[in-house]
Amino acid sequence: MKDKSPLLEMRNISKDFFGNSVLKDVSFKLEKGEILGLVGENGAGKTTLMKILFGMTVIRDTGGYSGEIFLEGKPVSYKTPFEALDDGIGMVHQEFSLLPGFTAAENILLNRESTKNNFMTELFGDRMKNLDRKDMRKRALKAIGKVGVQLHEDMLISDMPVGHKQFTEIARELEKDNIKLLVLDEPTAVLAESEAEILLKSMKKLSSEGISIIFISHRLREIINITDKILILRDGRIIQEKPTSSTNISEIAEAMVGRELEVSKREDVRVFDRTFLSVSRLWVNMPGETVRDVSFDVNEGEIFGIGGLAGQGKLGIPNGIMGLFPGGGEIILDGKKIGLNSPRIALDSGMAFVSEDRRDVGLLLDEPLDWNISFTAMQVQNKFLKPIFGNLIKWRDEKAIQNAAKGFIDALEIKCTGYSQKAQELSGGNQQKICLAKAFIVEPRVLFVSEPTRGIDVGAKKIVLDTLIKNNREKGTTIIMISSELEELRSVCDRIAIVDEGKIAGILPATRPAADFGLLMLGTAPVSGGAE
Amino acid sequence: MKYLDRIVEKTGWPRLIIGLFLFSLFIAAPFAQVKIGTSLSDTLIRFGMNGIMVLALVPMIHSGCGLNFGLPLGIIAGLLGATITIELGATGAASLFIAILAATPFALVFGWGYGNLLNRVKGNEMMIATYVGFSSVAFMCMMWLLLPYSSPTMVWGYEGVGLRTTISVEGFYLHALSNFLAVRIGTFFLPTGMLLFMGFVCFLVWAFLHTKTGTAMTAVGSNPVFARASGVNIDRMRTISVILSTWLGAVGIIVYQQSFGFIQLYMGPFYMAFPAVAAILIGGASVNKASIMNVLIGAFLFQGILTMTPSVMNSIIQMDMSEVIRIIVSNGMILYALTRVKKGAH
Amino acid sequence: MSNFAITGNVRIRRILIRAAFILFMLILAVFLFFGGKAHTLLLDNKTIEKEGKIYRELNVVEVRIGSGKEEELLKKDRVKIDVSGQRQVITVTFPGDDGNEKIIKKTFHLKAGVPMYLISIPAFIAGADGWIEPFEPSN
Amino acid sequence: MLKNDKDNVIKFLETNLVPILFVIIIAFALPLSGFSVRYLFNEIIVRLVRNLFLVLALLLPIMAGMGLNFGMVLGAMAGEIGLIFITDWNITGLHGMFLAMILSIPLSILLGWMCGKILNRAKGREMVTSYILGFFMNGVYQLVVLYGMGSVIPIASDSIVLSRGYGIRNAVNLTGIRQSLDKLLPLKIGTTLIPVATFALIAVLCVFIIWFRRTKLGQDMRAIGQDMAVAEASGIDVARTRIISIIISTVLAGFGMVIYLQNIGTMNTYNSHEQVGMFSIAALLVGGASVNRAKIGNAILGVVLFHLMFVISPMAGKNLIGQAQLGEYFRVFVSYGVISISLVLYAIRKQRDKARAGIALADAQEVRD
Repeated sequence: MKDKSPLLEMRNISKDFFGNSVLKDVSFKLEKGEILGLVGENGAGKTTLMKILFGMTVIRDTGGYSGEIFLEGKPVSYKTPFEALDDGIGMVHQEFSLLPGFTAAENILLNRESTKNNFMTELFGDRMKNLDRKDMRKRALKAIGKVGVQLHEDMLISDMPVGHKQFTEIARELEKDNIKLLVLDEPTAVLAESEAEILLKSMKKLSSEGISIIFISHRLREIINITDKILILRDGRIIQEKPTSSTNISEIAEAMVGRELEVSKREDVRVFDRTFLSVSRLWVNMPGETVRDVSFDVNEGEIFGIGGLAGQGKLGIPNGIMGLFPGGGEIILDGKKIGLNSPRIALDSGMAFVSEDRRDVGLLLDEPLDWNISFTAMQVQNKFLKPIFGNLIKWRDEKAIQNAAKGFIDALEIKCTGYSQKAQELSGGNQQKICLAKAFIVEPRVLFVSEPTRGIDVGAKKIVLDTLIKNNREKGTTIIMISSELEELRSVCDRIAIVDEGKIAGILPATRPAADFGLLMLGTAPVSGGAE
Repeated sequence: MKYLDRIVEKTGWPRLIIGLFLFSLFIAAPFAQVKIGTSLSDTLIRFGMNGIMVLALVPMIHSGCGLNFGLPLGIIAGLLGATITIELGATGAASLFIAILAATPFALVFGWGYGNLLNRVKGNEMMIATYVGFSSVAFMCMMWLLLPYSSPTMVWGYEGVGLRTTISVEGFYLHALSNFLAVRIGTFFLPTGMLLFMGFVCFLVWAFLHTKTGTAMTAVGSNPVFARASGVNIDRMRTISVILSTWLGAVGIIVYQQSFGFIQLYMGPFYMAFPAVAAILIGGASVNKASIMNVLIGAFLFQGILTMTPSVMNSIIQMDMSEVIRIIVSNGMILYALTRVKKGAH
Repeated sequence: MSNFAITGNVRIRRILIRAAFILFMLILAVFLFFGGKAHTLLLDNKTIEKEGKIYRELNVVEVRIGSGKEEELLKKDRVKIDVSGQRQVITVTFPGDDGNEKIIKKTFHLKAGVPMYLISIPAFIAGADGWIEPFEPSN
Repeated sequence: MLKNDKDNVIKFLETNLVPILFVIIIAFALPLSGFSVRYLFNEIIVRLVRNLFLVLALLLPIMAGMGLNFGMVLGAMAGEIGLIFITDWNITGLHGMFLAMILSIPLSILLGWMCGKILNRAKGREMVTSYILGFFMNGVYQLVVLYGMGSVIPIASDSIVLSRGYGIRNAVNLTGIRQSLDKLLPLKIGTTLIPVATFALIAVLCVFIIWFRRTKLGQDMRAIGQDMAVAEASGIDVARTRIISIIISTVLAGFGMVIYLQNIGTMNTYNSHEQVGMFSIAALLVGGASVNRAKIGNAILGVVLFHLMFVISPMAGKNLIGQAQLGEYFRVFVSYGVISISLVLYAIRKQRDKARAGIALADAQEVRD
């Protein structure tokens, strides 16, 4: 082993998904025993970078990457994650990958169990070996010892508190005796403060034993406390690479979210006088986007933005209000209390929702466009129906549906072969326009738009945003827009609320500098002089 | 070649093979001294007999409940309607409609309960439907023995209690539909009335699918999350579809009986769901998508094979393999549908 | 996975062991086939003529095949016995010329392809060659 | 802790609902049937000998999360084909029985492999798929046995071939091997004959199952049964392991079928396997097993309870209403009903577990309010 070469070096890594560039020329080095903090907004390229390192199949399926990776000076390029694991690179994902009915020891040694030979192995192969429970226990205890926590090796995962599950995952990686590099993706997100402390301590211990760590987190305080070096990614580029000792939280925050060019800085600050929608103490059980305690007011005619990092709960807010996920709290629209947990009630009260999940929630992929556009209006408002026999039978009015669809296809420049094309055959941008049409056709008083530009090309993006603004200005629709893209929010919205850990971290006018929002997102520093 | 590939992909190999097989049977028929006229009218008669039971699968597929292996439940409702009609002493062609009318309340109640059950077991509908069908048939076996029927045409002669296994509908509604406007040319017989009635019921279902409720039902099957987000009560739609399906099953068996001539009780309805399911799949339906066209094509193809194979095969190779072919074709088709990887599903 | 890498030596050993196992199963099957093959033996106590010689029937004779039941055959008796396996032992007990009981015990082999054999007891006692012959039921 | 106790009782009732129901039915019907204890004991022994091996063959796929293996009828068919051959060749006794088992092995492996392949294409719908597969293969079986045997596949024996010259008769007499295993080591207790050898073979299977759970392969199956995605991510070849579990189950079902039929002594060529599939699954469920959890104890208890019901219900029906027919229908109804109830309970439980996380969150929120 050459001591001179760093443990890991990634050189000029670039990656694009079908022409959409997500990583551009990323290079960095990681020394033995070093802890690297990897920070960046969602979509900055952190995940893609790690996927490339691990040789996830999705990378190869989408055309591979360019650039080189060196592990201890040797060039490597993994075809599957298992090859990376064989080389001593381990990763702990944000979602637990544990078997609830197995003990900690069984999980730690999953598919690496200690075995003993018996006569059947000669006949039916190695998988007929007996498990060596004693040795497994020993090895598990050793791995748990490395993490430096109290963890009972015979405890079932299903009986464990969430922190212990996290430790089990880490112990599983450490059990591999050749482990050199550990990637931890948001490991503290699910931990209580005391548990996070323990984890950070054990990370220090590991690094002192010569194991390098890549630590992905949005908790900047933790990053500052523990890392040796911080790498900030934004839009697929390295924005800043500095030793931790020479930077600070606000610098990082600015680097993460700031743009050199303020794309379209809003000049006009609109003033509103009437509270239209009032949300208080909302909680929503949306897996991965849990909302814990959210209160905010939206004015009539306003475009209200909700931002925040992924998994913090911003998506849970519209989904909860619209009744798609169970929740509780109080919603008052135009002075009237609106019941939760029923999409019908929400729709009847004049609210509409363009979901972030186009394929599952937003569209009938197997059905034609005119159905997609008209369905909600037909079911909720009895539009596009012809009564037969008095009002006994409500017959679908195909003509009206088709005409309405044609109107929207023209107005929103939807590229398709006609209203009878199936929704799944359209591109992402055009699908999004169908979703908007579906919402506009019910003429909502309040429109929730969730991640309206996710996964669509630049041209479609502009049309979508312009359409929203136009609708707001001309029809006076109150719009609540939820987006991961801060710049997008700042260019469209009047005020922006930032959600962190299921709560509103703060609400600021869109004209405030980007760094202020960045700090709110990271949940670290309170904004000084926050004026509302 | 590319064009051919597309056709194959669109129709699917099994369907293509079955279609070609039937086609070759019709080609081979004259050489095997099988009269085309008789074969064709047999096919049409069986098509009309079974068509509505195939149609009964459509609502549940539309609402995403999958293939209704629980069809025997609807058939039982029909059997109750039929036996009650005879018990009441209604005779003649009108008794057919009385039977349908009498079956309706049972179909509604059974369908409602069955629908509610299926709503509680989303994702496992098909397996549970199969066994609900089986258990209800077995349960009714006991009931046919116990229920206080007394009409001498139906009750076992020597004991005076319990219904016979097969009951003739002669004098009641035998051929009530089939003979209506029937056309006879030599050996060819066209059961016009039955086909018209089947067309009428198909029209009703088609019309229903064009109403607000029908549209909502289709959306529930296509994407339940979407439908829910659009304010549709998914469970209610599913229940309605199950009720409709059960009712159509009841009507289907009564129409079947008027042509077949007998009411088959006890284990009679046991395996009746499978041919219907196979037929609709052969017609081009999938586990979550079906149209009236699928019903018509499928019922014709499947019944065509059932009528043609024994006669043609018998005279060509002197082996009656029709039963085996029926089993392999129908279950092979269901198997094929179940193992098709659904695109865009998660 | 790496911990299951099989080295060349082990691989060859396993192939051999598996081949041996399959061979063993085949041999076992063959053994079971021949060992379990059922034959019908007809024990016949009638006067017959073979190659010009006449073998007279006995008044009474006891015959036992293997460890089966002892069959007592009177004059002109024919008894049907089902046996399995190719190797069989026949034990015949009969009154000798001197009045004493005589026992003759003999091992014989049956062919797998022949379902039925006719055993002529008089010929057997006389030690004639053709005492056992394949038998074709005439119906 | 009072609430906890109550919860436990409810949980116990819930997981054991089916066996409890059965005990109640039997307790009700037993005196009505008027059978003597000795007779019933005798019957139970016979039923255990006949069915237990078959029921145990279902355990492995359940462990691997593939649900109730309705595809076990494939193994039963393989066993039957083995028996047809040994009957034709006139191989008798234990020799014949074991030869039939050996003959069934390659066939079972082939069918099991095919079944596993198909089930891997229908993940999440394994049960209904394997069920239909059973029907489908029944057609193929008929094609082979009813048309192929005697015409393409040489069958010499007139006693098992239909008079038309090809095809196997509806009933095949297995006198040659009848109870050859059961009578190998007979043990008489009172008037009851206990077939020690058969029980020994069943015990060997039980030991094998217990031992198998402790092997690497068994551990992998358990892992897959809990979470396929996690198992896959840890490098376990999920598809292959699932196929292996089905193959083992099919081979065991083949053996079980041979044991079952050597006890009965005649083979119902075209119906035996279908019945065996349903009765085995029903018996296992009656023993308190569910779609995702089954133990050896469930199998034993299930066979006892299910067949006890089976034996007594016609008689009870006759004595109660004067119609034996009613009792016969009753037991058919119960067989299907049990499977229905178990499937429904399992589906409901699964959905409730899913909802539980949400309830916990709601609780946490409401308390704070």
